[in-house]
Amino acid sequence: MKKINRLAIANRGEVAVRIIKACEELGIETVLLHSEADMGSRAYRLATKKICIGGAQTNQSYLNIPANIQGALASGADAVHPGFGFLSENADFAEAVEKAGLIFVGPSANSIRLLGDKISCKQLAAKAGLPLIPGYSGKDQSLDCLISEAEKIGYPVIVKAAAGGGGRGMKLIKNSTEAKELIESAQRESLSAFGSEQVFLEKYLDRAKHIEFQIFGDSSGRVVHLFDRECSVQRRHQKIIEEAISSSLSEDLRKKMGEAAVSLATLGKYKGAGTVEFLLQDGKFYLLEVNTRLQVEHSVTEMVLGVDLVKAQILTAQGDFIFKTQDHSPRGHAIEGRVYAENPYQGGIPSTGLLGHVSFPEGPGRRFEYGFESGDQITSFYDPMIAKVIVWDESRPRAIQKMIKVLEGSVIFGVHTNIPYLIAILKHPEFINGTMTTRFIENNFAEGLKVPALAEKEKILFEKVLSAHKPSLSLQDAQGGIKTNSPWNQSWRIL
Amino acid sequence: MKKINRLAIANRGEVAVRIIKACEELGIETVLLHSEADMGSRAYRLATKKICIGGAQTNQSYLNIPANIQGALASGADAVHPGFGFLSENADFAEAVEKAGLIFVGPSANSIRLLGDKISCKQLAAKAGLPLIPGYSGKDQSLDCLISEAEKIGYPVIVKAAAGGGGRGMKLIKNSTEAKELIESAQRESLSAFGSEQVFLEKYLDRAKHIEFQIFGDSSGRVVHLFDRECSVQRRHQKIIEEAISSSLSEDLRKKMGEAAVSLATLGKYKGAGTVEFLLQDGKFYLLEVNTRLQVEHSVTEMVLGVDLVKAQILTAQGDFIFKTQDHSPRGHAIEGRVYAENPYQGGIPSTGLLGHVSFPEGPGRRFEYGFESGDQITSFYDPMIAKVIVWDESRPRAIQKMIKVLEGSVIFGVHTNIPYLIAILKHPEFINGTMTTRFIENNFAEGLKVPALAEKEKILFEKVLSAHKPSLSLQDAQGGIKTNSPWNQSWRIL
Amino acid sequence: MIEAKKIKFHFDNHDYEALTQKIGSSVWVYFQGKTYSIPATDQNLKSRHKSKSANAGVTAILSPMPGKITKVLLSAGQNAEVGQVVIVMEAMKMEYTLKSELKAKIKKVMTKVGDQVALGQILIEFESSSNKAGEKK
Amino acid sequence: MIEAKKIKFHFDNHDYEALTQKIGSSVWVYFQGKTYSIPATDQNLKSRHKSKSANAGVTAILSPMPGKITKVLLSAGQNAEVGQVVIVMEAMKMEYTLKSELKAKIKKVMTKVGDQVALGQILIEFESSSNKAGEKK
Repeated sequence: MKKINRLAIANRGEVAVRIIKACEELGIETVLLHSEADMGSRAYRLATKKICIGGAQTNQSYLNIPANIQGALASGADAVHPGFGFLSENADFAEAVEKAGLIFVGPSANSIRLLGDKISCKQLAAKAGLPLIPGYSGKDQSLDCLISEAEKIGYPVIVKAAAGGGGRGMKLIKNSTEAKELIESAQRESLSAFGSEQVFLEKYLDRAKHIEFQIFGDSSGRVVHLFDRECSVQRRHQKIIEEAISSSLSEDLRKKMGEAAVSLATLGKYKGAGTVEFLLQDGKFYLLEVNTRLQVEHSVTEMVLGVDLVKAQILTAQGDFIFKTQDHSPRGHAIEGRVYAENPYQGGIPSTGLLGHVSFPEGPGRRFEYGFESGDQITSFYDPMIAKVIVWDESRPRAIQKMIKVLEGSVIFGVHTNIPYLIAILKHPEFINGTMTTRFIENNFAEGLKVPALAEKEKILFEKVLSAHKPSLSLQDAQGGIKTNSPWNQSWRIL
Repeated sequence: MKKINRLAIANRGEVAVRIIKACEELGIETVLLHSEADMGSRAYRLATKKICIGGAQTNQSYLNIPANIQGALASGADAVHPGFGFLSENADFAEAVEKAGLIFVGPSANSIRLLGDKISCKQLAAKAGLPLIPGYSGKDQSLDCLISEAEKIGYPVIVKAAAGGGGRGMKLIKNSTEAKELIESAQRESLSAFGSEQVFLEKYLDRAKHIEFQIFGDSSGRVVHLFDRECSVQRRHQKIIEEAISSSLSEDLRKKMGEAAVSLATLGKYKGAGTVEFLLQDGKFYLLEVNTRLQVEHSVTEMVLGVDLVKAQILTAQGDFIFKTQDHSPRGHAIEGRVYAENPYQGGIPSTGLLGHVSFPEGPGRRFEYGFESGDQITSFYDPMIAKVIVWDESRPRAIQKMIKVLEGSVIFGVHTNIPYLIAILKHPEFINGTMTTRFIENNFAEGLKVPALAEKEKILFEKVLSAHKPSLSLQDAQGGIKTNSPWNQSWRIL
Repeated sequence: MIEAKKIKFHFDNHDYEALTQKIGSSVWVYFQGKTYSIPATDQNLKSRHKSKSANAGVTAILSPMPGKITKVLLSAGQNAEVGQVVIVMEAMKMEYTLKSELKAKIKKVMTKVGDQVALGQILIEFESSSNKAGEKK
Repeated sequence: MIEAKKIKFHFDNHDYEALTQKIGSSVWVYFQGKTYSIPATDQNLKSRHKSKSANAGVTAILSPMPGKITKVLLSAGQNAEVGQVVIVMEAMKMEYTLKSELKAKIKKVMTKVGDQVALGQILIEFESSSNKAGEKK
């Protein structure tokens, strides 16, 4: 019921830009709560105000609750948007924001605790009668106990961060010999990314699709769903390509899963935008988890449904917006490709550096969300996702075709990106048929991409390019970049 | 039934770019048939092939039928897309294309003659029982006859090019003293723009809204409509701001007008994308004209309906696409602003020059169509429209708000643009209420924009800017540019 | 072509940033949603100003834009009335009529039908002491 | 930062255009939908190559990316097995394990937990005559 005039953003990168754009359109000023490392970023340049809240390390800034609260208060903001990742699913943060007299753009701390914590969520889901994946989510977090529970479930088993999301703090344990190492690794990643090392175990479903439902709750307690997305294309449990709506659901299944999502969210008194994730295997669906925040892939839902979820979040936080599900039906098909700063020819190894020329080929039904521009540094401190490319078209085959063209027309100089990897995925028959499971990458791209042979015209071009920049330089094919351990090993030269 | 592999574009500027993007997504190569003046343009850079068909003057190139045909044939194209303007509504061109064994992406020459010629269109519409505006459309085109017919109709009267569109070759005659001059002027403009000096006369409706229906015919002869657009914001009969769908139609009126549009197009055996334009005054609608081509403002229909009209045109020309009207219903609201290279502080006088920095603030629900980039020349040879800015949002008020923000974030250096003018229109109460008529500009912006007074911070900025570029320069407020006759008269200096 | 530059300044306790670029003889500035163009060749402007002052008795119709002359309605020695159309020109596919803003005798017609003319080019010279002449309709 | 440049070339009767930009010691090229990066400092590469050849008996694990060392599992004097995890590091919020590719004795550990390390920085030196060592999992 209270109009937001100035909104603080406790985040960075492309989602911070996304929130700034929404605020601009709503006539709301923005305050970027940023780390020392993010003064060369698009969000920094676009925000009305910016406040540095700490060092580059996430625990000093983006995961630092008091620093964020203090920054928001100092800036005169009346609301805080947590974006995704970082503190977005941290109930203590939501609580601290409200205690400071500010509006938290998201669900209540209580809802986050109930649904965001993977373990309590499973308990609630069990009450609501949702099908669950067999697993262990007990309080005993000792290594011995976790290992013995994993044995009981039977390998392969997944270990996950209870407070996690986005594939971080998540490991697939294939056999007992790697159990100890991977559980410890998951605990460390979880602590670093979410500030808690609690994990749980689940039986690994080895031919499942990842299907999720966008849910939205208004302030009156009414929850609707805004249809589904499919995110089966994952690597190391990190989504790479997402689509709306899934091409794998029958109308009956869509109805049942949507109802399950809404009933769980309603039980959790959910407010704002959230996502209920499922695995679908052999026609049966299982609750995976609930993300109590905006999702990276919210854009595909926006494009097929004609909604603006970020504006809806903000308007709901003000108390003046209600989604009516009957107004919405999906139209056409949308695909999102996450652009990671990594080298696809070296198994996705992170790539950092100074960004040079960056350009995206705009056009009808294309959307580009990015946090960094020419002259900005991509550092190793944060998530490697530097941009999202989203396309919409009238059908899935046309959307795939468009996405390939759009990725081929996207230019990023200064860091390696997974764009060639995304294109290879989009051209794979399994993806085109829509039959991919969460093991699609493992089954088809385990080896990463091979550096393609250079055509004669490319050799001539490179020679010309090098002589233009500096005469008498030798040439190394570095589409695959410098080879990790021996940069001189696999070079070739024009003689 | 024949797959198009290479498509020639008999056009330039942003529509050529629009067609190239559609072809890229369909896997079709493009050939730009361009004039000598257009080698520094975005379409030139994006097209697969380019063929220079003549000099800068339109009659040597873009209006030269043999040169276009020859260019298309030489390039190995199997189809020709005429875009809008130029030869797009020229039946002889459509015929020449087909005779050369190429596919014409558009209606048949016969349909163009029946519907595109304003006079025969009126005759057909009368048969179909559509309400017509009183006027004269006889064969006697002598000045004496036209003046006496104008007297009979009673001033104000509009004189229009029979082969015209887009406001060219169209003049409003308010009284008998200006009749001769304006009729002759319309004839000259018509000859220059469309290659024919035939004109007709219509009673001027002085409080009408411009409402038009997008129609689409498939190769089987089935015609559907894809809802309506409102384009009441016009200056010199040239559209400036367009919206979809109109906020002025009751469901009943929308149904009746849509049916009228479809019945007329069906009678004309219409194939592909076209537009039936109406005037709406005091709850009654009158046929204005039919545009037998893609419309500049097709983009707003695409955004509210979730269709791609250019791809639909091409697919229809191949014989493999059918629009099913029942699949489509409008969603949200879209607005287009045409960016003209002109000085809004000097009554819209054309502005030409070398483009410097050009950038548009991309974001969700925003679309930018432009034909020229940094380093390109805007010349006086062609239409002053250099870009289109299109936004979509969930409601009309939100779309207006977004459009203002987006225009404020658009930067074009090197030529003056009407962006301040567009913003002023979007903020006008009559536009916000949706009550504007085709006289909106005349009633509210007859004087053009006044150069706003400079704030102290702007003066300080300008001083700093000038000293950065060259010390000891004096300063002239040139937001209004150089004053036409006396560039030194109205300058001011920092002392 | 040189890229646009960012320029920062401080005023009244606030930091501001603008974008600027010199193109030909103008400096373009984008600041807070508005674009400005500032002539950067005052030398040139000053000299033209002076030469005009020196010939105060002569006024002219200058071309208000680059374009093509499509009609010249009066010739040297004829008198123009206030509001009378003297020149018709075409630019960007639109026709513009140039009317006389004063009652005066034409000294010289400096263009002809078909000419491509530049912005500011003298089209008609009057014999008159008035200093207002020629305005776009 | 200097803008990207267009480069034109002719091959097999076709004209081509590419986009290129030098950033640091690499030249980036965009051509026909693909992006390439080419090291532009062969002097540097050559000298490293030579120094490596000169010390063929020593191999090392280099950091495959910039990041933070979160675990060092072996110390100088210990033996690494093929496939054994030696270093764990974190970059861009993901954890990466560096395994030994050979059975060898560690000569020197040149990093410690908490270090921010650069791409190509030597982390572990082996005493061995093999020339393959350390690969990202």
